[in-house]
Amino acid sequence: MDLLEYQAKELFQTVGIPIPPSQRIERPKDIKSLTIPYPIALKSQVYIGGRGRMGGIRFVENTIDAIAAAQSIFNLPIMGEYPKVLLAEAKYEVEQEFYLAVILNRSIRRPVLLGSVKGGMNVQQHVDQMQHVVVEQDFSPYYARRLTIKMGLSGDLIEAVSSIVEKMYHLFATKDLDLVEINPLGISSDGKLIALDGKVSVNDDALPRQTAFAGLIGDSDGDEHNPQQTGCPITLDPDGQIGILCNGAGLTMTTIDLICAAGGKPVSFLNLGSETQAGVSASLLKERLAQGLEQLAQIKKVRVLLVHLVTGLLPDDEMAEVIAGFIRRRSREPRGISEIRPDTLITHTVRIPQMVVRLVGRSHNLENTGNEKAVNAYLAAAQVIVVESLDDAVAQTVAQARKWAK
Amino acid sequence: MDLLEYQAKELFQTVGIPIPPSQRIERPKDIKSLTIPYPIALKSQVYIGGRGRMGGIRFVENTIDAIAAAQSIFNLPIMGEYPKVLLAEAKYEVEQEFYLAVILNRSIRRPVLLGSVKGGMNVQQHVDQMQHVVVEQDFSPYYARRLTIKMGLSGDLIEAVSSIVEKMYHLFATKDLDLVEINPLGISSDGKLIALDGKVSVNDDALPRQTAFAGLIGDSDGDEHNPQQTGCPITLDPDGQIGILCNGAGLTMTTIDLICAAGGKPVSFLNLGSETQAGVSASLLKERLAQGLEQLAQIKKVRVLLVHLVTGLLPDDEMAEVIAGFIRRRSREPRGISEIRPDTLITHTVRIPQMVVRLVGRSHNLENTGNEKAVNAYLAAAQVIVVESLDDAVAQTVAQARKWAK
Amino acid sequence: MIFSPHNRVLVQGICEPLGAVYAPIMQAYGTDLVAGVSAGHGSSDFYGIPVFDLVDQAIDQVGAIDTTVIFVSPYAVLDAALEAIAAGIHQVIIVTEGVPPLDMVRLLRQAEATETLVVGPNSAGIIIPGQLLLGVHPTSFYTPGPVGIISRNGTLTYEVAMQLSQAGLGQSIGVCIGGDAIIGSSFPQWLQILEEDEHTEAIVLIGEIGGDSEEAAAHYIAEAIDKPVVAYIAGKNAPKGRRIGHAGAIIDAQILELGPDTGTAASKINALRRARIPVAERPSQIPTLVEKALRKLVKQA
Amino acid sequence: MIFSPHNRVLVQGICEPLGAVYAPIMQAYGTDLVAGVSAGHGSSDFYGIPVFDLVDQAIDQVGAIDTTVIFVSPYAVLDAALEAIAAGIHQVIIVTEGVPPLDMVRLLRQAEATETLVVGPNSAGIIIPGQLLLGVHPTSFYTPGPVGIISRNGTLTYEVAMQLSQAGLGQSIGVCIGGDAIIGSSFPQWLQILEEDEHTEAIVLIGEIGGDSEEAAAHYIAEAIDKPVVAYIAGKNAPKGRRIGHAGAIIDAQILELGPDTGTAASKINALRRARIPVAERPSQIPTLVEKALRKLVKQA
Repeated sequence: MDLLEYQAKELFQTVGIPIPPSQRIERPKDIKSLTIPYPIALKSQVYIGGRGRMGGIRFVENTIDAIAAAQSIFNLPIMGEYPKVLLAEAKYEVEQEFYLAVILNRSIRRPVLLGSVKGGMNVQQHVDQMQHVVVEQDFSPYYARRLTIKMGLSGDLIEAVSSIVEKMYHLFATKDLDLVEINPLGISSDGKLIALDGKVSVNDDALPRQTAFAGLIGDSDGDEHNPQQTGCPITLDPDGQIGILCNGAGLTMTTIDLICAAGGKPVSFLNLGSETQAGVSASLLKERLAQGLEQLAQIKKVRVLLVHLVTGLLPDDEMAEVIAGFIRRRSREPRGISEIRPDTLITHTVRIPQMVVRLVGRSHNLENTGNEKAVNAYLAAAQVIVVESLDDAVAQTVAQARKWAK
Repeated sequence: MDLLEYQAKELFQTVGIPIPPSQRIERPKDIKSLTIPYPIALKSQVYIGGRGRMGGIRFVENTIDAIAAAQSIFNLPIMGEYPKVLLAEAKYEVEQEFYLAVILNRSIRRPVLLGSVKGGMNVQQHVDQMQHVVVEQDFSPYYARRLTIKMGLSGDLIEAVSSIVEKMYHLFATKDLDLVEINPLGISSDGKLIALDGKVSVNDDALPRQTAFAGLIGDSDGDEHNPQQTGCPITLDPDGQIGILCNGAGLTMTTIDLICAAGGKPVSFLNLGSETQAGVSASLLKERLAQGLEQLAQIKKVRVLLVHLVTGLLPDDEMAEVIAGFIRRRSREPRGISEIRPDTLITHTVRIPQMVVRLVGRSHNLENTGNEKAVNAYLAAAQVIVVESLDDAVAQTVAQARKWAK
Repeated sequence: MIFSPHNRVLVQGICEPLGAVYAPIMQAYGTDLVAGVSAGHGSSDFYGIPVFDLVDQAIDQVGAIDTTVIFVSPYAVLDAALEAIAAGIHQVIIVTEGVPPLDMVRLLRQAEATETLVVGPNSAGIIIPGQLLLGVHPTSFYTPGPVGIISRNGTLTYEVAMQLSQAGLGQSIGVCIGGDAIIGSSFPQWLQILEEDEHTEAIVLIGEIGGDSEEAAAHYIAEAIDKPVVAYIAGKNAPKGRRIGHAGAIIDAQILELGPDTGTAASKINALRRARIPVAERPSQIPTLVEKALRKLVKQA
Repeated sequence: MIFSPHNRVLVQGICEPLGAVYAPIMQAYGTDLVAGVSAGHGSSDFYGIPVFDLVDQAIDQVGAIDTTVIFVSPYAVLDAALEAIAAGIHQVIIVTEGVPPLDMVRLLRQAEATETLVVGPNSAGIIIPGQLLLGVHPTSFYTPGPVGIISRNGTLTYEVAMQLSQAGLGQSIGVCIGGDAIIGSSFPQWLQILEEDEHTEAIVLIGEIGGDSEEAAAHYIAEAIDKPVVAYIAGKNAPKGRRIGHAGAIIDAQILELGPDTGTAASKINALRRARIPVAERPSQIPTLVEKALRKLVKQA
C-alpha cells in the first residue's frame, strides 16, 4: 500500500526526520485559514509520481493566487487520478538536493540503502551517481555512513545524512515497508537538511500487523493502491467479452496468456487464491468458487465465462456440484414477474454467460463416481461446455466469444 | 532507576499486558472522586518490596473505610520510605498466581526469562518451582513457549502466558530495562490473565536515550533510585568524621576499606569518576576536583578530608595546584566582618577540614618540576599533610580523625 | 538427493486447517511423519501422529528430525522456522503464503548462518512421486520417472505434472520454490541439485513474472547445467503493477524507473532463449519439448 | 601472547577527548598505531596518524588491522565495534564507560559468532610494559617483568602496578577487563592466556564487589591454573545497592532475594580462599605475597 506524500511526511516526523511546516488542504477555501507564511508550495496528493512535470505542484506568494492554484490542482488529473487533498507547504530555499531510499532487494534478499547527491527531478538523468549499500546483517549506523561516503560526502554532512538514513531504516524495519524514499532531501546553505518530498510503501502482507496504518487503508483508493485485496475481479481489456475464473496465480496468468494468444479478449478475471493460504480448506474453496461465479456473472461484459480449476483440495464432482448449484440459482430468478419491482427488472433478468468449464480435481481420472456423471450430465443439459484439456478450454472459450463478438 | 508500581503498570498497558482498572491517589480526599467500583485495593507506592507484609496494601469496601485506609497508608513508612502517592485498584478474584520476569544475567551475558506457577507473596517459599529460559539469540516467541512448558502449563495457557512474556520481553529490549517482573500474574477461573503487581527497573546507563522516562526521573526520590547521578557525596557512617575524595570506583572502595580496617569512620565519600568516561579530560578532572573539595568541605561532619588521587591524566603538581587554589579561596573568606550579614556569619566562617593528601599523577616520581616543589611547600605551610604511600595516607587520616573524636 | 523416504519429518501447525488436511495425506503417501507440533495441543494424537507443544519436546520423544513442513499462520512462520532451526532441523519447508518480507530476511540470515535449507514460503513443497510428499502437491497427478520439475507456483505445476504424466513422462521430483517475493531456496540451487541427481534426466522450469529468478536461472543453466532444461513462463499478458495472487508475481514499477526492464515475461523469455533453453508457448508443449530433449540425449549416448 | 608490538592498531574515536589524548601516547609508547577513525574527520592527519571516516577506508589505505581501541561515546560503541568486526578486526578494546547492557548483549553475540575478542567496556585496556599500550594505562607506573595483572578497575590497577614496580616486581601485562556490568573477555579467559604466556610467572587478580567474576575465577584457578595467583578484592565496606562508580560494582538486591549471596566482598574472598588463593588485605600486601609466591616457585624448581 502506497502512502500519500503528506502521510509519508507524518511518518517522517514521528522519527525526527525534518519536514517543512505544512497543512492539509481539503478544499480551496481551506487556503484562507493557512497558518504557514507565504511563499508556499501547493502539491497535488496523488499516488502517481512525476506530478511536478504535469503541473501538480505550484508555488504561490499570496492567498488570491493560492486559491486559484488550489482550484486548478484539484481539477487537474495526474495520469487519470484526481487529488482528494492538497498539501500546502512552506517553500524552502535549498542549495543541494540529495536522493535517499531504503528498499528490499528480492534477488539478494537483503535491504539496500540508496543515495545520490544528484537528487530532485533529474535523478534519472544521473543514474550513474546512484550509490547503494547492502544491509547484510542487523542494521547498524555504519551502513548509513558507508552510503554517505560512497555518495562522496565529507565533514559534518556524513553524520547529518547518516542520521536521516538511520531514521529511514528504522521506519523501514519497524513498519514493514517495501520502500521509503526521500527525494529531494534539501540541503540549505547553512547545512540544514529537510525532506522536501517523500514516498512510503507499506508491504501488503504485513499490513494487518501494522495497526498504525489501519486508518489509512480506508483513505486510499481501494485496490488500486492495495493490490492485496483479493476476491474482486480485476479488469483487463474493457473491450473484451471473456471472463476467467481460475485458482492460483501461475495458472490464472497462464490461462489469460493462452486466451490472448488464441485471439481472445479477457475483460475480467478472478483468482480464487492459492492452496498455500493459511486457513484455506475444501469448504472455503467451494464458497469462494460460488461467490466468484456470482461476481463474474454480474459483470455485463462477460459473455463467455471460462471456469478453470486445478486443485488438490476438492474432487471434480464437488466443484461441478457448486457450478451446477450456481446455474440452478440463476435459473430460478426471476421467480415471477409480480415479484419484481419495475426498477429492478432489468438487473434481475436471468443472464448466465456461456460457460466453458475445465475441472481438474483431487484424484482426477482416478475416481469416476456416479455423482460425477450425474453432475456432468446436468451441466451439459444447462449448455455448459465441459472440456478435458486446457487447450480445448481455450479453443472453446475463444470460439464462443467470437460468436458474441459478431 | 526503579519505577513505582503504577508507572510500571502504565508501561504494561502500552504493550497490551492486561492490568486492573486503577486510579492514582495523591491525597486521601481523592478517594471521593474514585470512578472504579468497590471493593478496591489501596496500595502504597514505594520503591521497596514486601510492602504487603508491612501493611502497605489494604482492601476496603466503601468510601469511609477507604479514606481512613488511605490516611493510614500515607502515614506508614515502608522501611523508612513514605509514599507520595497511592494506587487505588479494582480488587480481582483470581484462582492462581504466577510469577513472571525478564532479567539480564551478568554471568552468561544474556537475557533470562523466569517463571513459576507458585507466584504471589510466597514465591520465595517455592524457589524450586522457579523455571528459567536463556534467550541465546534474538528473541522469538518460542523462548516464551519454552518457559511456559517448563512451568508445566498446557492447553490455552501456553499461548496466553507466552504472549504476556513476549510483551514483557519487548519492553525489556526496547526500553533498556534491567528487570521487568509481574508478580503475581493472576489467572481467573475463566482463564483470563491480569498483572496484579509489577516491577520495572530501567538501566541507568541507558536512561538518557530512553526519553520516555525523562519525566519520571524528576518524580523519583533523587539518587536513591537513580544511582547513576554522580557528583554528589554519598553518606556512609553518620557518626563518622572522615571525608574521602577519590577517583575511580575500585580505588575509592579500596580507600574506604582501608580507612575502615584501620578503625576510621568515613562519614562521606565522593568518587570523581573513572578515566574511561567519554568526554573526560585533564581540565575536566581539575574542575571536578575543585568542585569535589568544595562539596566535601561543606559537609560539617567532615573533620578530616583524605584526598587520594591516582591518575594518568594529570601530573602531581597540577592536582596540588587545584588543592592549593581551594585552600587560598577558603582562606580569603570572609574578607571582613563588615561584609557579612549576621545570618550568614556562621556558614561563611572559614572552615577547612584537616586535609591529608596523596597524589599519584602522570609520570609520578619522574618529573620533579620546580612548580611541584613550590606547590608542595604551599600545601605544607597550609597544614596539609602530604603523604607518599597509601598506607601512610590511611594511617595519618585515621590518626587525625582520632584527634577530633577526642 | 537430499530428500528421500528416510527423511524423518515434522509438521509444524498440524492442527491448522491445511496441516490437518495434509499431514495424513503425507503420511499415507509414505512420508515418515514422526511428529506434529501445535502449541496448546501437546500430548494429543492426530491420525496416529504424536502431537507436541514444542519442537524440542518432539525431538526428545521421537528422536532426531531431518525436515519440517510448516503450515502455521503467516506471522507465526518466522518463529516456527527459528524454533525448528534452534532445535537442529536443517530442512525447512514453508507452505504458508504471505510471510512478511522482513520476517523472511531475518529467517534467511539465520538459515545461512546455520546452513539450513529453506523452501518457500508460499510453496506447495516437494514431492518425489511414489515415495515422499513434503507439502501439498496432489499426489495423483504425479508418476515416477525421469523429469524434475522446479517451479514458482502451485496449481500450474500440478497441471504441468499431470500433462507430463499423461504423456508417459514421469517425474523424479516436483519442487515449488515459492510464490512470495522473498523466498529461501533458488532456481540455481535446485538446478544444481537436479543436475547431480541420478534419477533426473531432464528438468522443467516453470517461471512467472516478477523478480529475476528466471534470468538468474538462465545464466546458471548456461554455465553449469548439462542436463536438458525446458522452460515455461506465465504472465505475458498480466497487468503491470497489479498483484494477481503471488506477492512475487508482480512487475514492480521500478524504483526511479532505473535499471534494465527485468521482471517482465519478455525479459525472462529472452534470457532463457539467449541461454539456448527451449521455452514452451503453452503448457501442452512442455511434454513435447521434454520428449525431444530426451530423444536427443539417447542419440548422443 | 595474542598481543605484541607487531599488532597493527586502529583508534576509533581518535577525535574524541580521550582518544585525542591517548592516541599520541600509545604511539609514543611503541604501539603500531596505523590509523584513526572519526566520521567527519576523514582525510586529516593527527600527530602523523592518518584519520578516516570509515574503518573500511582505513583498511583500504593502510592494510590489515589486528586490533582496535574504541573511545567513542557510550551509545556509539556498539556501532563502532560492529563496524570493526564487519571489517574483519578480531580484537576490540573498549575504553568507554557506560555502554547500555543490551548493546553489549548484541555486540557479544556478534563477537562470539565471529570469534572476536572484546575487552571492556569501561576498561583501561591492555599494557605490555615497555612494548605496547592499547588503552589508557599511565605508562610510567609500569615496568617490564614477570607479573601479569588482571583487574576490573582502572586507577586501583595503576596503584597496584606502581607498588609492584616500586618493589622491583615488573609486569608482563596489565589487563583491565572492564567495570561495566556486561563485559567481553572474562577473568577465566585471561587467566588461561597468562597461564600459557611464557613471560608471566605470577598473576595478580584485582576484583571488586558485584557479579560473580571472582567466584568464577576462583573455580577456574583451582581447576586449570598452575601459576601462582594473588588476589585483592575492593568493596568490603561499600554501601549495598548503591553505585559507587562502576555499573558493575554494585551488589544487586537479588531478584526475589533468591539464590546464594553472591556479589559481596565476603563471598568473593571466601571463594578465593577456598581455592587456596592468597587474598591481600591491602594493596601494599600484594608485592609481598607475589614475592613469596615467586620464591616458592624458585624453591620448587
